[in-house]
Amino acid sequence: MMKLLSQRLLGPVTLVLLALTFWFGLWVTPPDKIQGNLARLLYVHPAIAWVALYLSFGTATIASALYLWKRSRSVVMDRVAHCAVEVSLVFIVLTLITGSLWGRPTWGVWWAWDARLTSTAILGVFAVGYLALRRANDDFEQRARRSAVVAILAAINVPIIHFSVQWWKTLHQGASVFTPGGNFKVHGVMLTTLFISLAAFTLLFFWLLRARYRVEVLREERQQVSLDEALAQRRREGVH
Amino acid sequence: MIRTALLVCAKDLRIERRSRVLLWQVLPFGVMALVLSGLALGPTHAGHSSAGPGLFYLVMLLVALLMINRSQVIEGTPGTKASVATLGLDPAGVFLGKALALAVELWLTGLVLLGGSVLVLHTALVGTLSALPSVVVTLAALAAAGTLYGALSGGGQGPATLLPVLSLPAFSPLLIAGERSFSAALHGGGLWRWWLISLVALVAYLGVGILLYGVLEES
Amino acid sequence: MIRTALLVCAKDLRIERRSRVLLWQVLPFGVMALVLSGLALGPTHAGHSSAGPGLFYLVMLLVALLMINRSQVIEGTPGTKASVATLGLDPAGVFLGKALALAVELWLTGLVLLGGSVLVLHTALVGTLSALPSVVVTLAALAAAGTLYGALSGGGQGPATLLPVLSLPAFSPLLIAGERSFSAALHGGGLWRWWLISLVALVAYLGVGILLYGVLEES
Amino acid sequence: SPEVTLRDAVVLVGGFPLLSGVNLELAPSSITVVTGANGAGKTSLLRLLAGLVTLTSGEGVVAGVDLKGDLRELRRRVGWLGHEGSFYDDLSASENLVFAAKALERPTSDVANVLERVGLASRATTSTKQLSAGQRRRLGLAWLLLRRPALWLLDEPYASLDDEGRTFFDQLIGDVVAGGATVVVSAHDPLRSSALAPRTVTLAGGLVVTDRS
Amino acid sequence: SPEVTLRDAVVLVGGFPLLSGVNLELAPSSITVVTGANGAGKTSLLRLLAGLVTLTSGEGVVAGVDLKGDLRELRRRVGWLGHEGSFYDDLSASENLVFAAKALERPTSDVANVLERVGLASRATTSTKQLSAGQRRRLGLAWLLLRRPALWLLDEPYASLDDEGRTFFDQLIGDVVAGGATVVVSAHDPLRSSALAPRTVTLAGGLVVTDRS
Ligand code: HEM
Ligand SMILES: Nc1ncnc2c1ncn2[C@@H]1O[C@H](COP(=O)(O)OP(=O)(O)OP(=O)(O)O)[C@@H](O)[C@H]1O
Ligand SMILES: Nc1ncnc2c1ncn2[C@@H]1O[C@H](COP(=O)(O)OP(=O)(O)OP(=O)(O)O)[C@@H](O)[C@H]1O
Ligand SMILES: [Mg+2]
Ligand SMILES: [Mg+2]
Repeated sequence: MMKLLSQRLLGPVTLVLLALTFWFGLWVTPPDKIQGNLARLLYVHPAIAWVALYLSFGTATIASALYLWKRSRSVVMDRVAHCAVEVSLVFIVLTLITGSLWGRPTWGVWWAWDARLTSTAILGVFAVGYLALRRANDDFEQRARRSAVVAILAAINVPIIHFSVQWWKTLHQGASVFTPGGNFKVHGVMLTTLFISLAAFTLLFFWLLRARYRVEVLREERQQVSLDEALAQRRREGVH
Repeated sequence: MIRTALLVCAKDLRIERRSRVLLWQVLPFGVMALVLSGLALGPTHAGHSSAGPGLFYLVMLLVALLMINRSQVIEGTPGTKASVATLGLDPAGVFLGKALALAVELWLTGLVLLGGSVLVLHTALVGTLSALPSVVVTLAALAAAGTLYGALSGGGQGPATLLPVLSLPAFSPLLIAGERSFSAALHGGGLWRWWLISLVALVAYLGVGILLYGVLEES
Repeated sequence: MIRTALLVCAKDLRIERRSRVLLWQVLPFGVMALVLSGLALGPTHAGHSSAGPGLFYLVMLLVALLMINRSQVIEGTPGTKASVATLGLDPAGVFLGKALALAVELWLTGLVLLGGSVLVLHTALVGTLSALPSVVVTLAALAAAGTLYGALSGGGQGPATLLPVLSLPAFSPLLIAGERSFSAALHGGGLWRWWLISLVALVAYLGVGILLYGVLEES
Repeated sequence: SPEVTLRDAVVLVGGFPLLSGVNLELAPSSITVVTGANGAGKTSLLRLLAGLVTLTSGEGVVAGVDLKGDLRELRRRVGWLGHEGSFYDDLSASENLVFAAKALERPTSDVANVLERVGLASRATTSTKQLSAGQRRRLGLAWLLLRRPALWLLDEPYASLDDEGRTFFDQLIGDVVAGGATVVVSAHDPLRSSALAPRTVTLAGGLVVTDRS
Repeated sequence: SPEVTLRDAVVLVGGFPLLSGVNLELAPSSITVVTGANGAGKTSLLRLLAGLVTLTSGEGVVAGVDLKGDLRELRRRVGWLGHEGSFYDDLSASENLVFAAKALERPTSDVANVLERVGLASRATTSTKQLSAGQRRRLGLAWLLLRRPALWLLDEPYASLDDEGRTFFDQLIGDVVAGGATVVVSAHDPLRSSALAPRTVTLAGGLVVTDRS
């Protein structure tokens, strides 16, 4: 019952929250003192980035780990991991875009050699590699295992990459929202909006994930049909 | 595990010694790449040694890619893979063995290229020597990671077609760390934290490899 | 000759399209190499665009080396070589065809990498565009030289494998010329002189190839 | 219990069914000849039994190992002789066997007399690249002689063996089966030695079509 | 004048004599079966005749070309079928043949019916990597059918061909020889078709030891 309800509601709620985010972000909140209207990107970019790095990659990694663990090995885990990485690639690209859009006016360049930027880009390449690997292997078992290992390697790399480029001189925003001790540097309605946006994009992620998952299932069903077709044909090769 | 590792490592190194690929192809290639990158940067940069470490690792990365590919190729035809599979070697051992062999080759190449960069890119000799330990660790990490990614990218379509796209993002932090600690060794500065990154990476990859290499080979 | 050239070129390109090596191996490698060399050179250099042309050609060179190797590999097993040899293709045509295919691949990669260097290394867009013709010619020359070098070193064991070293003098002038005319395009200056060098080199290599490729294949 | 049991075994590679539903039971210490037209699925069947490809659907138990289970364990129990060489090309004949012996923790002293048995003593130090087609086949047999597996899977063993080699092969598998091992051979021509009365399974279109003892 | 003439032909590779002084004369439009123990030198002999290895000492004229002369010219006149595949693995069966046809300036329309003749019509679009051993052999034959060379050099053509394939092969070389071409086959078992009365040359240690018609 609850499950059904949540499935029903996921879409609508996401849409409502997104709408809220944009309404608040564009009209309710005041323009920033220094950055002016640019600051409004604050309600999109960090949330997207959060989904891209932590939420989606986290999902993919956990699913992959669960696949590799014999006890919980199942097709579902493989599919979830696959879909999560695909969605995450989308969000990473969005992060890069919103980021560069923000960077051009604030830093004066589209791109800079900065810890977070670089690590985000590198993570993007990881996602691409993961998807490439899936295309290259057609044996299900092999594909599932290999891609699971890649996902986990990526997860291990995220911190390494992060630190290695951390210690570069950085000009990206430091933690200005989730600061240790929870004393936020952003205030009032801006903060609320920020949190709404976080919630909205988080839900959006799960919504997309579920949609993508369903497509995957349908695709596999269609494959099954064409498989029976292929089997019949192969058997016919026997009789002359 | 160790027995298998040594067996496999010995086998790989012997094959390499036979086929002379390291001596006649990889080394000249590396030196050439080094010299040319010196040229490519033009007189303005090639002069001052600050570019040295970066170029060194860039070339090492390239060499590593070639060697990783190679260390998969010498595993031979599908036929060979099949019958070796029936020997039931301990995968963890195989991983360690191949990684070790790769590391040895990378160390040799690295030594030569370091000499090269001292001569060609005028990197300070003393600094270079004091960078050796970090170079050793970084290259070892590169070897461990490379062996894993080699196994991952092999088997599919074509020989290790996927290797670069899979491995480069993982190599980049190694490259950065290596380059940083090398420059630190040259110009002084916080050498250790970079060294640490390489070390952590090395340990991480060895761990993952020992645990998961079997999963890759299995299918 | 032209017919053979087109036939061979089409064949090589089709195989490349099949095996997706360009897409999944060469391009990612190129992009990462660009990014990494940006990193490797450190903030000090990567910042100002003066390193741009040098890095671009450096990476293109490395990419070219991968592709040259590849364009020999796709000629296949000894068995394949044997039966293709019995087709009696005109060697000059084969040379042109393989060079053309290689050039096309290099052009594609170059285009992507130019875009990359504009984004990543902040090389001026206008200057980059005005550098295009010289880039095209230089890469073509690289392809021609590379095809020759590939055929030479394709022999496997024996003295032929020494050629990576010997080919150093072949590639370096191209690299320098390219880099010079690129920077010239960026900062203004005698663009044509360097352009001319690349052009001469291109013609020279094409000539040599057409005349001598047969001799190389012979044995 | 049978050494090999397959139920509706389907093997799918790249969307193409190499095997389209094989049912087969093989008794221990028996000789089976798998035959059929080119592309019928002989090699694929042997590869499945060797645990070199994964079962897409259906069930199978080979040498006591479930095909859905630990394939590495299965591979450890079978011996495989394929079309292509089955060893490191850059190593010499004896180096290859020494490698195998060490991996199997067999005394390396066996190597010399195994080479002797397959008639490669005079080529012990030649790199396997340079061996002739038949000699490579013989080296493959030598490799198996070191292993002495429980289940022998041989893909067209006669191909490029000379008369003497074929006779040797016949008596070899004779001994092997007498020793309790099971042998599955794919072949286009029947075994020559009348001593061996093999069961003959004919494949077509990835299916077993006839099955004579 | 004979199609093949060898006098004391010696072929050295890596210091090892693959052929140690072969004397041989083959009449035009004749069928010759070269046989002998593994490692006797059959493949090496065929490779010499195909101009794929150079003559170290002795003389030889093949298809009117001196072996010390322009080997490329010789290669153009012979057709070669080796152990390993003889085509681009990444291309499909028909793509390979289309390539050959274009190179030989034959109409590409031939390709379809050549594939039909060797029984690969149903695999025309499969990449050759994925073909079975026998199918690869058949593709090799198709390649030769397009070429229709003057001198056919076939290394163990029977290997991994099924019955139907072997019968096809026999009648094929029957036609070829009737058409005036010369055929040299290396084999371990005699040709099956009694219609062909081949001359049988036996090699041992890189020498011709017996020669029966
Ligand atoms: C291409 C350029 C950019 C990329 C790839 C990028 C990437 C990211 C990533 C990955 C995060 C999440 C980090 C985390 O939560 O740990 C993030 C957060 C954030 N970014 Fe960016 N960013 C870019 C440009 C910018 C610019 C130009 C600004 C503003 C001047 C900006 C402001 C922020 C802020 C305020 C956060 C939230 C910080 C926090 O509280 O963690 N970003 N960005
Ligand atoms: N991707 C694919 N598309 C189409 N057909 C394929 C594909 N992969 C494999 N095949 C076919 O599957 C079959 C493989 O069969 P297998 O190699 O087992 O034959 P075989 O019985 O060993 O034949 P041979 O006697 O020639 O060795 C071949 O017919 C091959 O053409
Ligand atoms: N470098 C080398 N050192 C020692 N022996 C060599 C070397 N190169 C080739 N040989 C030998 O030369 C012979 C090559 O003969 P070839 O391949 O022509 O035999 P074949 O008659 O075709 O045998 P098969 O019937 O097995 O095909 C083999 O005996 C091989 O061992
Ligand atoms: Mg077969
Ligand atoms: Mg032979």
